[in-house]
Amino acid sequence: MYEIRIHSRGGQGGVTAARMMASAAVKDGKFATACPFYGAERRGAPIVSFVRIDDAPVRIYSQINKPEMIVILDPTVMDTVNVLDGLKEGGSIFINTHDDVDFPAGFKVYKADLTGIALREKLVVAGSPIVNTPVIGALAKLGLFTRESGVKAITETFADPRNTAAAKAAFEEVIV
Amino acid sequence: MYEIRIHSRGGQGGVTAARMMASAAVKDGKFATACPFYGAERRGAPIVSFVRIDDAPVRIYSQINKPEMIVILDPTVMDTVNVLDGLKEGGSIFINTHDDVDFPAGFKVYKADLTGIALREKLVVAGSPIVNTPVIGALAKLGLFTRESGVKAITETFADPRNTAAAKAAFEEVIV
Amino acid sequence: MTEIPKEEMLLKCPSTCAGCGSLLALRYILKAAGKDTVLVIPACCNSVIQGVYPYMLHTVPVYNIAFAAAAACASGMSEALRAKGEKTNVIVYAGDGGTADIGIQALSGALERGEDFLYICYDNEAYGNTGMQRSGATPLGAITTTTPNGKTVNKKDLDRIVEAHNLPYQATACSSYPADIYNKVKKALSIPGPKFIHILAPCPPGWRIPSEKTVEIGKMAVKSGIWVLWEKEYDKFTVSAPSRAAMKRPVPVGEYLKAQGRFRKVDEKTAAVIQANVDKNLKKIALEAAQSEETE
Amino acid sequence: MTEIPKEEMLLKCPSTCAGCGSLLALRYILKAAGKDTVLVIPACCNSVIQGVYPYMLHTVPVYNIAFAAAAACASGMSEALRAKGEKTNVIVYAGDGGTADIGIQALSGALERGEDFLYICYDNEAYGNTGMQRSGATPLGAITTTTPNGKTVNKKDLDRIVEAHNLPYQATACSSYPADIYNKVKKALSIPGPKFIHILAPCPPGWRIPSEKTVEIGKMAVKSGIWVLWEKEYDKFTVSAPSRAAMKRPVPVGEYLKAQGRFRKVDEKTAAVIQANVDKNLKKIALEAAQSEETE
Amino acid sequence: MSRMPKMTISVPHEGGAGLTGSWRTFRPVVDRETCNHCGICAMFCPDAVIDPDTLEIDLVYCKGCGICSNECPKKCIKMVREEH
Amino acid sequence: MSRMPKMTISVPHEGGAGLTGSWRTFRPVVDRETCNHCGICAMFCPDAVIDPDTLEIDLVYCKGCGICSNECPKKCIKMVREEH
Amino acid sequence: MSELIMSTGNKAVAAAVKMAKPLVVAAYPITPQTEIIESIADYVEAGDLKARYIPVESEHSAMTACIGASITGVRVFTATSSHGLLYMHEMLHWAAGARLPIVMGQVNRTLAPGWNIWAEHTDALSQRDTGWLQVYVSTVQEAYDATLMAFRIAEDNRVLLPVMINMDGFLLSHIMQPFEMTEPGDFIPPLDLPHKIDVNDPKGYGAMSPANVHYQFRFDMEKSMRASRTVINETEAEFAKRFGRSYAPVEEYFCDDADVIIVAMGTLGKEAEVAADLLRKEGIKAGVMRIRWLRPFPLDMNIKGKDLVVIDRDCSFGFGGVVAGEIQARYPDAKIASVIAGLGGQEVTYEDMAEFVRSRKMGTEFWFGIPQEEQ
Amino acid sequence: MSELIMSTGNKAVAAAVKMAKPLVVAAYPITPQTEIIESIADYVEAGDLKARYIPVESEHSAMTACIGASITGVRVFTATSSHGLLYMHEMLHWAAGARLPIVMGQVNRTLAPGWNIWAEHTDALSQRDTGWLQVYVSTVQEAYDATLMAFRIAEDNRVLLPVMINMDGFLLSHIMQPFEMTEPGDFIPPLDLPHKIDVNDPKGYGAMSPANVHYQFRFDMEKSMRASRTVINETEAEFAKRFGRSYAPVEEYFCDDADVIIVAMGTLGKEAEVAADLLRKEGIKAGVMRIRWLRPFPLDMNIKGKDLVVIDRDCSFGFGGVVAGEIQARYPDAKIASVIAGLGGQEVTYEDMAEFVRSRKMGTEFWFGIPQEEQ
Ligand SMILES: Cc1ncc(C[n+]2csc(CCOP(=O)(O)OP(=O)(O)O)c2C)c(N)n1
Ligand SMILES: Cc1ncc(C[n+]2csc(CCOP(=O)(O)OP(=O)(O)O)c2C)c(N)n1
Ligand code: SF4
Ligand code: SF4
Ligand code: SF4
Ligand code: SF4
Repeated sequence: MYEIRIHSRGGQGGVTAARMMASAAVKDGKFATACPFYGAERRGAPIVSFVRIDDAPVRIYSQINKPEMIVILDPTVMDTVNVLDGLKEGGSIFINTHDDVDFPAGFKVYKADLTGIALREKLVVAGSPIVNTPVIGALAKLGLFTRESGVKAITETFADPRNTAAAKAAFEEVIV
Repeated sequence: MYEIRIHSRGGQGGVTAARMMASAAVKDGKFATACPFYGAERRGAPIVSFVRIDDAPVRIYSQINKPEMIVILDPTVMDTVNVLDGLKEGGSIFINTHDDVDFPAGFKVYKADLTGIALREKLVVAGSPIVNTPVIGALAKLGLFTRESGVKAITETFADPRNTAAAKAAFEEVIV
Repeated sequence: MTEIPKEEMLLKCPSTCAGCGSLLALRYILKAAGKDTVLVIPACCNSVIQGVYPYMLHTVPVYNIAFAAAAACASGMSEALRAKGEKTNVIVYAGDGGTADIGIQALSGALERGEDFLYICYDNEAYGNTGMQRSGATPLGAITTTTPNGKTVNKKDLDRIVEAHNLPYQATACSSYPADIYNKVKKALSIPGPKFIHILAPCPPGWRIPSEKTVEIGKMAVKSGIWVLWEKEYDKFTVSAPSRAAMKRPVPVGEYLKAQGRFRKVDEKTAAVIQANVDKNLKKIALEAAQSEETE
Repeated sequence: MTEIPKEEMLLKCPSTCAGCGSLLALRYILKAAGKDTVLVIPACCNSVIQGVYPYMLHTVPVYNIAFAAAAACASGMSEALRAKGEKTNVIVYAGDGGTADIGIQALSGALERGEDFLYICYDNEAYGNTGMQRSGATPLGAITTTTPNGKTVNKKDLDRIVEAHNLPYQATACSSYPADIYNKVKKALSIPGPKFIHILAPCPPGWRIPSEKTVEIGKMAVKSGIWVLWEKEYDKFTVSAPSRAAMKRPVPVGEYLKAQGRFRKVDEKTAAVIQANVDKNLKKIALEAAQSEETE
Repeated sequence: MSRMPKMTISVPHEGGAGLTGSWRTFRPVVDRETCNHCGICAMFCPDAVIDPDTLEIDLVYCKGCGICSNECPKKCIKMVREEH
Repeated sequence: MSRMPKMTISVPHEGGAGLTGSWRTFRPVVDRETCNHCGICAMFCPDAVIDPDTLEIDLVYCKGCGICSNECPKKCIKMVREEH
Repeated sequence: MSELIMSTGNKAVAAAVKMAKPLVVAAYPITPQTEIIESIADYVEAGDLKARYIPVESEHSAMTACIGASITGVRVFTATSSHGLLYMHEMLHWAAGARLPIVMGQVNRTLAPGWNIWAEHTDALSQRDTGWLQVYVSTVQEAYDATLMAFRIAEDNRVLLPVMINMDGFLLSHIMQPFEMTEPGDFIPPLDLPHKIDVNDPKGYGAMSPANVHYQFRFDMEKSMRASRTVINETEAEFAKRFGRSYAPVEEYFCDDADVIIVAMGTLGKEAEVAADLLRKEGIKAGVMRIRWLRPFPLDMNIKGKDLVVIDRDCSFGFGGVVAGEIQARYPDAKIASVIAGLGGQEVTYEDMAEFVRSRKMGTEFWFGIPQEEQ
Repeated sequence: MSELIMSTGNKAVAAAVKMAKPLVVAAYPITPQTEIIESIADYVEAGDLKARYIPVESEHSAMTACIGASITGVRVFTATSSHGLLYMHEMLHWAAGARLPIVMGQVNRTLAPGWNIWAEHTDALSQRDTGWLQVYVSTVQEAYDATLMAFRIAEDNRVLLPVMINMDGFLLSHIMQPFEMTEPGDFIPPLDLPHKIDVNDPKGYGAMSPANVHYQFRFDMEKSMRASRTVINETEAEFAKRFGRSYAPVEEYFCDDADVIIVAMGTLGKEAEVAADLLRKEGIKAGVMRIRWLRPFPLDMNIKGKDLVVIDRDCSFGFGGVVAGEIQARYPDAKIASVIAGLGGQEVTYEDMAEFVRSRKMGTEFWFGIPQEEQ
């Protein structure tokens, strides 16, 4: 089983990202679940979501404490949240940033400037750049699911072609 | 244990009569309970109440099906209710009437015109003669409790001296 | 009045107390409603007096429901019937407690949603079925078993509360005016959406009056102006004939109070307050009627 | 306005959404109430935003209570405090759902009994805490998650419902007019018996407006006359200054509607109905104010 | 398969709340001489036990409330104490 | 004997609902030149994070709603996107 | 012994409340409980009880008003029955979760539909998870005594949970029995609520309580329930010492040498003694255990090796009798014949109970009054 | 197999309701259930479900409106959670007593005070006496399937009792899992309510019902509960035949050769399978029984000779875990270690559950997360 924890803020679409990730994996013939951790949080507050991908039906409902991968949709949450908590040795980190970010050794670190991509693709809703579709492209590059399934998962959710375009751009930007 | 069933109509004070009977017995050092059978009855509808008198605490709550005594406060209930139902052989009947009433053989029948007494004593409330205090006098005569205890039970309940006067009249009227 | 059908929709005889105003009213309600009607009845005298299983006295279906729940039950019933394309009248018949106190939430919700039903509150101004405790609709000064010295606050103004919901039809009535009841129920049932009729229903044991006086006392209520008959159809507000007559020269409310045992602890001061309330209300109603006529 | 104390009674920072009108209002309510106050809060945004155990942001005691229960809780609290001879303010702070829908029974009962407390309803016109479902107070045409095409019936007229209970003090307010809130709460708390203040509290996520617009939109509500600021002390009815100004020449309500995403499905016909409702209500209020002045 | 569950379902049945005439303390007695058949008694009888055509009173059910007597404009109904 | 039951009893504590400043996407920046100290921003800040005397904004808690900026009659508060 | 007074169960409860001097009573009428609150209203208006009587508009509000009053640290009381109790359900959970020592007189009555005002225990038993202590009484005297003790037990700082005094509708609420209206003196100490509201030390009550602590609050309730066993024993012992009447969580009647024991609550549990007398005359060694405290559940019933005939005046549909089930759960070795009897006010006499014993089939459930072939 | 859709538990329930085509839905929002009724409101306004959606002003009215609608003979649905469920309590009893086949989606959530929105079963379990059938589901697919089956079971004339589908708050209501949105076809026959209201054959419903008959109506409910065991089995078998997914009242996982069985409901019952896998790797022969239908209570659990570790996500204060208690009551020989865990959304992982098994003390009750010395 592959376990992923996503860090974002209320209103940024982290939950939808989780759903598309799981959906893409299912389209690849895997089993997957996506699961938000709901608190009494308001827009803007840090939240986490979980994705589990496996070859057999996923029967675990409790939270992910030892993820294989961490996805950081909003690097500012790192100010208040220890995003690496429990990340397995040798685990992966994907972060949405254009900066260089320092992480402790022992992890694989990937990055893409999803916000930049969203702005470039004009994927902006109510003044906020949308990062939850580009991240699907980026994660496809990391091999979490196939590119095709990722695209399908996006188009099922969003009709607007800018979403797939942004995902494509992210796919290309990530260096594996 | 001595079990008594009282037949009256809603609003006639049968329940209060039962309470005074039990109270008088208690004053004699006996144990007693009085217990109305409550239905969803309105003023004027036939109702029954129960009194049990014993030398030990009364532990029975179910209805009295085989009474030793029947008290009929309102003879008109006999039109619709079988008042003698379950009365033990040799049991007693007390009826408030000025008429002669025929009962099957095998019972001791006592009577007094409580309504007449009440009217004479001007014991009338809202147009209705009050029969539940005179009946205490009548039943004292039958030896259910002492006269003194009966009077006490009445005065505890009603301040108006017409009540005791009526009871006294009833005591005298009953022929044992 | 000749048009009121002779056929009774109640078999003999519900076990109301002798002289019950709520029963008198119900006779005429059912005559007006006819057979294509379902009655919804929350806990109240009318849930008890309808007969004991396996029998009932009503010749239309009666659905008994919990005390707080009448308007919600009627909502569900009406929506279901309408969804099935049936136009059966859904009529709630509830006491003042079940309407103004424990039932007001369900009522207010149903009115806001605009459910298609007629809610009739018969107001005996106390919890009759449990032996005359105070209700929100108990008037100032009235003795009940929970206000042994007389109620110290005013009667809840159910009509204005309901009126605030802007329903298409609303009326007051009194069991002493059966033809008025009949006409109002007929009118109400001809209008879609929520309708409300508030019927003053004198109650001998509760009001501590002899049973033969219910009709008379109801008329005194109207004649003194402590109870005003009116109806409101959309924005049109009309004072009904008996009250129009009464309002010209209302009899002093003191007479109404004195006729009833429940007001026996009302002192002069309270009586004056009651009279002042009545005067003020009559003024308000006259004004409203005048304004409504103007705008026509 | 200079008299409003600078001291904040809320620590930084309740977790309301950015730009929450209900929080802005609460700031001034607590300033007016002062330290000798207990807040009673039923389920609503304000039950969640107050901080997470073991902490809270309020510097007065806060008693959280079940959704339907605020007014009953305040009744018990007030009676107990008064029985002990304490004059602590008991203030309910409840949403429109907890007031006009599920809480109206308890409220109506408490008002009828004449309990000594202040009930404040902040009205964001939907169930904010559960994510913007329709409430009875949602206005005609507004989109919510349970009225995806816009609400088809009118906003429940909570104020008239409350007014029918004849309380000694009642007022409306809006979070965009903090001084008005402050003054009204002060006034209310100086009067014994039940008091009610109804505060329009714009809500960015619910109204689908940018968070910086809450104050502006609240003012638009007042200026268009869709929300009128007034107060009623016993029989004296006064339109408050901002609304007095606005009523002279109200801005078209269409502007108010257009500024909010929740009204985006309102067609011209519905817009006209809304405008007509506003016009009618303004007329009624003007009349009432005039009449009240007259009788003085 | 339409099995009716056993529950409190009642059917219309005269007398289903008992013979309420037995509650009576006073009985209405109409003076047929004076009666002008206005029908007001029948109109106001809560229990509808006065036949609207014949103005006969059904004593099996009449509770003896006295409203008919009280309301009769000709005062031709007397309430007489029941004697059993 | 006055044993306090374990239950949800909270005490006043700044930051008891988190450091809400972290929610911000835009930050209010006051142009102190233009500002005439009217205090309207402080009056309307729902979160009361503007000091009424100094008009300093407490960025630990300011949620960035933008009301201060919108209401400022001198338009001297700009909302600037947070850069982290 | 002071003089005996004839009183109904209802009036005895009201009299005990008068003695306990609550400062607030909030209640709503419902048959067959109404007499309790009418009596209290009388006391208050006559000045015999210096309390505020809040005539609320519903039972949900009755319990809520009690909660609001109680948290200010004053003693409170309410009374209800049947549908009134059900309508309070949400607030029953609340009162216990808020750790408020509210005392309630609860008259057991059947649930609608159809309407039925007679005795049944399902109303109270279906509240047995709410965190309330529940005692079931069987005589007017016991109703009085239990009400007095309830205040002391609920308010004990080791408990701080509400207490419900249950009494059978009409059978006990309306029966008149002689009882002694004992003056409690200082038997009930003044209430000292550790968490009462204090504007000088402002606290928040009942806000969001995170997943990593909430269960601890629930465990504290369970712990207090456990502690209440001790407090009940102490209180009943102290009561016996002061006033001469002794009670136990389970009242036993000739159980020591019994082969078969009737287990029941309320009036059935009392009348069962007459059945036992009858059976013993027939040579059957019968006894009676009358469960008084159902919450906390009694853990030291002495039933080893005996047949139990458990009479449930209730039913948890799709499971069976609640009391029989709980006894079996806590005494897995118990041999039980479960009888469901007395629902909806069904008449059950001591003779019927004797027959339950004679014809008992251990390990089965029997519905009294239902033909054998339908059982 | 048709395509798999990613969906939350809530949306799966709403989708099943759409398939079942009720004519009336009356419901009220509450976290974490709201998504169900929002989805249904969407269906209705979009014309995808031809039903009336009644946006009632409270849950008491939600259940009552369902009752009013149901008695006209139409299919009805509602959904709620936690305090919403408690506020319905009176009408839950009513719906069952009125024999109305109402179906409800119920999301299990903790009770206040303090407010806590996470999973716990006390809300639903404290309704277990109301006469409702209760099923607890553990996956999104099961939530969908159980909702479809619920209509058929409730409406079966041998049952005519309402059904509550329980699902863990957030854990299942908000998780997204792939599921198959099977078209039910004629799997749910049209509703034929034998006692529906008919103005041409007027009847009275729920009037005064005397003491000598009322208990018979209650026995009929109990009989129907018993009959529902058969109906459930038939329905689940038919469902399996038609759609290939099979369910049982109690789902077993490697129980045949197990020495120790974890018994739980809802998501814990599913995650327990992972614990069993883990334990088996350690050489402990563990299995899982996931109770699905708590009402009617399962009477044929195959637990002879095995240790049971029963996890209760609930507590009946002053008694203990409800599920453990009921199992012990119906299987007196059962050897049970009772664990109270997961209250108030307390996190319980498969590793925790494995540890419950390893460190089990048979015959005791253990509160997870509470220090040993306080237990
Ligand atoms: C929840 C609930 N609380 C209380 C009752 C008891 N109860 C039944 S009828 C009634 C009074 C009804 O009063 P009202 O609505 O005025 O009608 P009336 O009896 O006067 O006709 C009461 C308190 C009940 N059935 N259910
Ligand atoms: C009995 C009950 N039903 C439903 C809920 C869920 N609930 C909590 S807050 C809320 C909405 C509150 O709306 P409102 O009163 O308008 O306040 P707002 O959230 O908008 O501030 C709902 C539905 C609940 N807590 N209790
Ligand atoms: S108590 Fe009053 S309302 Fe009820 S039946 Fe009797 S007279 Fe009618
Ligand atoms: S949802 Fe609206 S009312 Fe609630 S905290 Fe957010 S802005 Fe305020
Ligand atoms: S006495 Fe009353 S019940 Fe009898 S006929 Fe006259 S009005 Fe009718
Ligand atoms: S942006 Fe909003 S929260 Fe921040 S200071 Fe301005 S008004 Fe206050």
